[in-house]
Amino acid sequence: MSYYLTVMAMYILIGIIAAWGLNLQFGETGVLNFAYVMFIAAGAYTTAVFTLGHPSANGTQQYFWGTHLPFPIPWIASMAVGAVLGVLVGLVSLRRLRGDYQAMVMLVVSLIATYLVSANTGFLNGQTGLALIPAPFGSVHLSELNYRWFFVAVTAVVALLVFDVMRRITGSPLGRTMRAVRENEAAAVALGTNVVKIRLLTMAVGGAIAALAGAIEVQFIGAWSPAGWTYPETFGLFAAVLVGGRGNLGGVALGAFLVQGLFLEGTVLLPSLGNPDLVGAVQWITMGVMIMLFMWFRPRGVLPERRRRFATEARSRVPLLLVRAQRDARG
Amino acid sequence: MTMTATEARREVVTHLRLEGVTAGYGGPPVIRDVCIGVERGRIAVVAGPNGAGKSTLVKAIMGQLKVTGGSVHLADRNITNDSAERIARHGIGYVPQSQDVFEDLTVWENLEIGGYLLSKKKSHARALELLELFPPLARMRSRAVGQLSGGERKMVAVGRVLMLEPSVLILDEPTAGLSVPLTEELFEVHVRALADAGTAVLLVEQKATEALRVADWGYILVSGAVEVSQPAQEILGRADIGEVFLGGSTSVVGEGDEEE
Amino acid sequence: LPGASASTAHASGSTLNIVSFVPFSGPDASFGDLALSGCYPAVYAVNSAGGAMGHKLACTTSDTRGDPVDAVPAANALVAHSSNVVAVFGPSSDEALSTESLLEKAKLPTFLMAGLSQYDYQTNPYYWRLTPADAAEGVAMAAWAKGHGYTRAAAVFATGTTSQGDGPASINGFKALGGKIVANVSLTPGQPSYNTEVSQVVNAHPQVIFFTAPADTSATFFAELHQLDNGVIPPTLVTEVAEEPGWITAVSGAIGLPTLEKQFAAMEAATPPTTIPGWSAFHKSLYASPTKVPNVSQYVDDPFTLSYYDAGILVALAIDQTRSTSPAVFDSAILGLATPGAGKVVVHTYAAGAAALAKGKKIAFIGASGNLYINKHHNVAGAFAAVSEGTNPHRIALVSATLMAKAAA
Amino acid sequence: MTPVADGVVAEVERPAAAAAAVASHRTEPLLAVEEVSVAFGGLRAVDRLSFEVDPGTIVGLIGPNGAGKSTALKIIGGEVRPTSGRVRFDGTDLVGTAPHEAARRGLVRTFQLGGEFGRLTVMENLLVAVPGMKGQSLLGALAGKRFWRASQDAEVRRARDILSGLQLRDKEDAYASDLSGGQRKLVEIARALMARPKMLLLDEPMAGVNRSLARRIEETLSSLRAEGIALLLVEHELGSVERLCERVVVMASGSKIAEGDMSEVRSRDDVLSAYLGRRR
Amino acid sequence: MNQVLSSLGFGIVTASILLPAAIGFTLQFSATNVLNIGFGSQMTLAAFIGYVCTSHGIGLWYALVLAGVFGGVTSLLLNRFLLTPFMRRGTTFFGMIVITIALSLVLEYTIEAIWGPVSVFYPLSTGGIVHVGAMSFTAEQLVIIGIGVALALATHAMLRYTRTGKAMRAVAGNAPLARASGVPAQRIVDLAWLLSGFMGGAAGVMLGISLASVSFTMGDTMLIEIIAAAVLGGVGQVYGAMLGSVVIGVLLEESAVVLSGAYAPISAFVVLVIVLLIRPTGLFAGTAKAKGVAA
Ligand SMILES: Nc1ncnc2c1ncn2[C@@H]1O[C@H](COP(=O)(O)OP(=O)(O)OP(=O)(O)O)[C@@H](O)[C@H]1O
Ligand SMILES: Nc1ncnc2c1ncn2[C@@H]1O[C@H](COP(=O)(O)OP(=O)(O)OP(=O)(O)O)[C@@H](O)[C@H]1O
Ligand SMILES: [Mg+2]
Ligand SMILES: [Mg+2]
Repeated sequence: MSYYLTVMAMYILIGIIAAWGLNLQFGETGVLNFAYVMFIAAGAYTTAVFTLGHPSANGTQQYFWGTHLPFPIPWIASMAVGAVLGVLVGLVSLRRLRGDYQAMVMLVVSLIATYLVSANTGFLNGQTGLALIPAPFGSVHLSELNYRWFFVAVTAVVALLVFDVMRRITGSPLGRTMRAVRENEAAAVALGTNVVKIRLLTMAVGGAIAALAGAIEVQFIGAWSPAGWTYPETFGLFAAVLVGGRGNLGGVALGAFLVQGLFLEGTVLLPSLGNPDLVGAVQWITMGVMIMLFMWFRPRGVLPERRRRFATEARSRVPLLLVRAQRDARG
Repeated sequence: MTMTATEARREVVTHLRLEGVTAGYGGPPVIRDVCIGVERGRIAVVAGPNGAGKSTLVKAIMGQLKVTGGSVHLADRNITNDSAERIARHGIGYVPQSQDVFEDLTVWENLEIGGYLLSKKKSHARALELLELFPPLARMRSRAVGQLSGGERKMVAVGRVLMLEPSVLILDEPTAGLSVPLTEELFEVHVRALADAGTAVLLVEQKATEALRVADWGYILVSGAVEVSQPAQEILGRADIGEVFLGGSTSVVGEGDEEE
Repeated sequence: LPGASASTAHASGSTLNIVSFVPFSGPDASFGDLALSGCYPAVYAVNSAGGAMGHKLACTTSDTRGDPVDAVPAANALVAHSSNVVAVFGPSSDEALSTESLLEKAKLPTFLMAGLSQYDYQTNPYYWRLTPADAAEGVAMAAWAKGHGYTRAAAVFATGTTSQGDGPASINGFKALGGKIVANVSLTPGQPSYNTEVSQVVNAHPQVIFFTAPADTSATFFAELHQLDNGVIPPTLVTEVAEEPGWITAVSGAIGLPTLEKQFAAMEAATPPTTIPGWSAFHKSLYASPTKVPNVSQYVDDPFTLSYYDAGILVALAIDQTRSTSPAVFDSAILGLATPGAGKVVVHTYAAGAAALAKGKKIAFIGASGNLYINKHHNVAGAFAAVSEGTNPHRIALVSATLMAKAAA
Repeated sequence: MTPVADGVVAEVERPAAAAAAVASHRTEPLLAVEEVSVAFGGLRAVDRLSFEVDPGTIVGLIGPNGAGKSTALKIIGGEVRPTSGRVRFDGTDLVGTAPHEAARRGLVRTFQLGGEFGRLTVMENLLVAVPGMKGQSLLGALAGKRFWRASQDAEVRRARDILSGLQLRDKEDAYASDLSGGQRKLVEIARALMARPKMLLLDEPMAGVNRSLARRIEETLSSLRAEGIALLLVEHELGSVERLCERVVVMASGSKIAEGDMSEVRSRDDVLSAYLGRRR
Repeated sequence: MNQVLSSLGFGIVTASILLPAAIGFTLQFSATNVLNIGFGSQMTLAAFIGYVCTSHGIGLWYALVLAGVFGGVTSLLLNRFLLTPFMRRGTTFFGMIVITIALSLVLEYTIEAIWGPVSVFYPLSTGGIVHVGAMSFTAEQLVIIGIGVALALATHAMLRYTRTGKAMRAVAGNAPLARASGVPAQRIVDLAWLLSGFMGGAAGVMLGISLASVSFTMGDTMLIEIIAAAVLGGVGQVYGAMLGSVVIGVLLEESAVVLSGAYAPISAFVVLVIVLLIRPTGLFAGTAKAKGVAA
């Protein structure tokens, strides 16, 4: 059971990290990145080739290039790739297109990426995907289970760091400008906001965070294939952001917990109903119905975006825990 | 027209009548206990500071907001909280303050939607009539309204509502953005003519002086309540009100003497 | 009853589960039915004979959804709840590699559905593969074509995990045997049409086609081949995909049953005729079992179904023989139970096997698939048959072992 | 046009512009609109329009509906790219620069319709307008509250003053989308004031605003002028225009038909007939 | 060259299927502002209903009509009992997308629960191939082309000769104002869903015929192509969707000729992206503003 708990914890943490990245793009800046899962995949593949070693060392698997570097270099490389990819995709799709077109073009871009990877076996081992990806922290000597909990703990720390970065961005004047871009692009421009730059910035930061989520995930699972990042997976994350509460970090985390954790993984625990053959189908149906119910009772999310009030007297209200987390992060 | 006589008649024949209407947006009510009315063939003006609740009031009449207290009557029919569509079918035409046009549709199509309740043939004929009434619109009949200038949009909005020849016409700041001559023309030609033809007109205006000049009755709404309810001419004469609500002098420079 | 005194972690009479760990949703959702259609009759056969060592067996499922991201937590859940599990049916090629390290930890007899070549020489004592590898099948195709004197072949494979095994094997095998691949075409499933691919094949004038693709893709492809080649379809060899439910219906819907019967042959693990006693017993259980997969009749001659039925019975017999429900103990008995030998009583049903064991006899179980010939890598030999539908329902083994060896060289 | 090319153009043109300035005994104008045209489809919305605005002055831009006033403001503000002509502001040519560049240089435009950030509060609407505030860059944001808090607090106080003046203080925490029509126009003005511009382009700031408040806005605009800020005011309320503007430019059908002070312009026949354009 | 022409035939068939699907998708979107990600699943469901009909001995083309009607009615009911209530609660544009995603999950897996994960098939005739130059068509393909064109023409007639099309755009653009003008908004929205369901249902069966198989993920796979066609033409532009369908349909087939088959879908979509970069609002750019994207 404990094994399973570690998996649940990991998936939820990874889901939360990914959802925060998406929230920055979609919740704050209003960029409809329907290719989001592509960035997760980019991070996963990057970490994979940065840990698998030279392709010749993995006889049956084909990939274009590979090396083996220690933690945390692969994760950092993934983030860099995610950020660069974000800027590239942003340059193509965000500069001239209007919101709903951006969304659909992104959807198509995501599909193109899946096709490209699947069709080129020599690139990233095609449809089969990459497997036997080494886990990080090779030097840590722990029992199997403790190692897994250690991995969970590291991921939790990373999640806290991401939270801190997100909180700083969304709570700052920059975050306000992002929301202004979301609300009224023309007005933001008239006030001197470089909208293109703000969007690209969001694409880069969000892309890096998505890639980080992918990097962590791939090392935890040890495998990655195109079946794991088809475009509907993006919808799952959008559902998490909207069910939890777009523009509210806590809400988004809760949404990721609900959608990624409870609805998606929790239904794995559903008792076998009459015909076990139906379990798979019933899980998905349950998830659909749950999303609808949540949206019905909380149309703006379980924890909607907060109205930002400005205290007459300035006072810091950062909880102690986070202050410590920040200090740790810096130290 | 003496005040008492008018009020006495109002009880009986007032075409559109609000009795103690209270409404808002979910929080505390924005308008409270509002009683106003307008007869056929008359023009009533509602003025007041920004945020007083004028638009809220007309939205409540039009079934776009829930009326939580009081009632709205059209002739002898209670139309409180009727659906917007039914209210339109009862013959109330409405130009909202914002989002007053269909931006994706052309000028002509806006008129056609305005005449949705008419037969196709009648609608066509009426649209042609309106294009004659507003010559600038005729030149842009096949342009999308989203591309028009602020004033041109307003013309379309007013043109659209006139398609049906409604028995009650509610205009929420129809002159915002209109040039001075057009404002005058709207008040003195179109609105007056409609009233003379038997329409009851409820006019919400910031250009209160100009509006009151053509109106029969005036209401001044402050913080969601009717503060003043008097014949238009009397309000124009009141120095105190002029100062506070109508923007000081009642003779604003440069308006009347442009005409010739 | 046998095993009443055995020391085991399981309370006497508690239910033992066989988990089908394969996709039940997603594009490969049909794998789930393959595993279950073997599990249900096996469990029924065991339970109606009193259960394995008195324990009832049951079939449970764990949905991998066909991708690693979902399979890993499912594998973890399986490991976590493994106390009542005695065998795993699966994983498939979709998730085998990514869940390998986890499943190894479970130390449960695991009956692979994956045809991946990675498992051809595997040494994990708990891993078993009772259906031949993909590559073997590819080789068999080449050998069959060669045996029929064909020299020009077109290889048409859908992109996907299995075709990464079958495709190269058939192509290399055919070349090794002196044949020529005149067209090598891959199909991306889910396209509205494949007319370019079809044209390539038509223009290359092959004598024979090596083919694998899911049912719906195949239907589209052959409908268009039929159309563009003026109703002519060259002799076509299909992998075991043809045995998956609906494949035959799909293609016969597209080109007509007569053409299908005349021109197509499906490769499959060579199984003896359905008249063998093991198969009859399976067949009876399949229909007698109160739980069934939908459209169960599609599975009566599916090699996966048959091998999973056999696996279920073998596990139960191993429990009986070792008088232990602990996999660490009974797993090692499976190989012996599946291999006939001197002094062993050959049985074809669970009931007969249990009774013989109770009498203290040594037994060998020959079930629905006939003799499996499991080798030391827990793989089966992989003699193949090319099977045709229609008028000739009996199976004709056409691939000789010598030819196969030559092609594999 | 790239910034580099811009520089080159500016270098070449400067002597001529300087000469012109000397000739007219004036300092160089802050804004110079030179022969600007734009067409939408076949319609020439702005046709070879030229005028200048000096620092610390208020110029009115008037004309009948559809004359091209808003379009002219959009061209100057960078939202619409003219098909020909130049817009020089504070010594540089704005045409061809990125659309936000004008505002960066201190030329801020208000909207005739729909300029609010709906689901931002009124206060946030105002704060967005503050140029170059600390914490608006990624690094600044990551540096944390301590880095930008003080400067924001100062701006919040300034915003509150502005809101009080416009009778919007109690709406500070309301979403802009929940305001009345007139209140939205007030937010528009308040935002422009927050931007500390060198020059403001105001598109009918008084439309829909209560008269007594409009008079207060007039006073505010005069005091801006006193601070040296230039204003270009599009307004149909001719009373306000007359009280505020040194000079008015009259447009009709996309081109300038008159320029001068209000009383001068008002007496001209062509202006009158243009205004009665409905009878054209 | 021959290959190009022969592929054109298949392109026309694909386009004829995309035609009603993209029209239905766009029509509904332009009238309701709901980006219906569940459209593909609704198509699939109707295709399965078509299968149920044929397996009960109903002729293929009657089955197509029945499936269309079924699609229309379910779409209408879904609107009445699911989507409209959500809209009334003030669910945002994106909220509605999520609802349709959830709906798509429910529909797709209900199909799987009922019919299993396997494909089903319509009875098709296997004879008779008609040659038109280098192109060849089966009888079914010819009928499909006919139906596609007929549905497009019918849509054209509806938009051209009734006020419904305008009313739909009016309701989508500004529903309160449309109501205040006396437009029966609810009925217009219902009609849009009904028509889109019908078109989607018919297209689902047509797709099943053309693919010679019906699987439970079929419609979802097609959805991207439908969206591509709709986007290419200009979102919400029915005539644009018609043009987009033809372009995407032909492109999918022809790019397979020029490049390898594996890259066919990619190249079609790359062309879409390029077209949009040149014409950012699609081929039939309307004046439509971004639809509630920030809302
Ligand atoms: N959607 C809304 N939600 C909440 N409050 C609102 C909403 N719309 C308006 N209000 C508030 O209700 C009050 C009355 O608004 P209303 O629009 O009726 O004013 P008004 O008299 O029409 O003003 P104006 O002359 O500026 O148009 C204002 O304080 C406004 O902020
Ligand atoms: N994006 C556009 N596309 C097409 N035509 C446009 C566009 N914007 C403006 N126009 C047209 O250009 C002309 C000038 O418009 P503009 O908005 O500049 O007028 P204006 O002088 O501001 O009028 P108003 O006083 O009514 O606001 C109008 O006829 C208008 O219809
Ligand atoms: Mg108002
Ligand atoms: Mg204007």
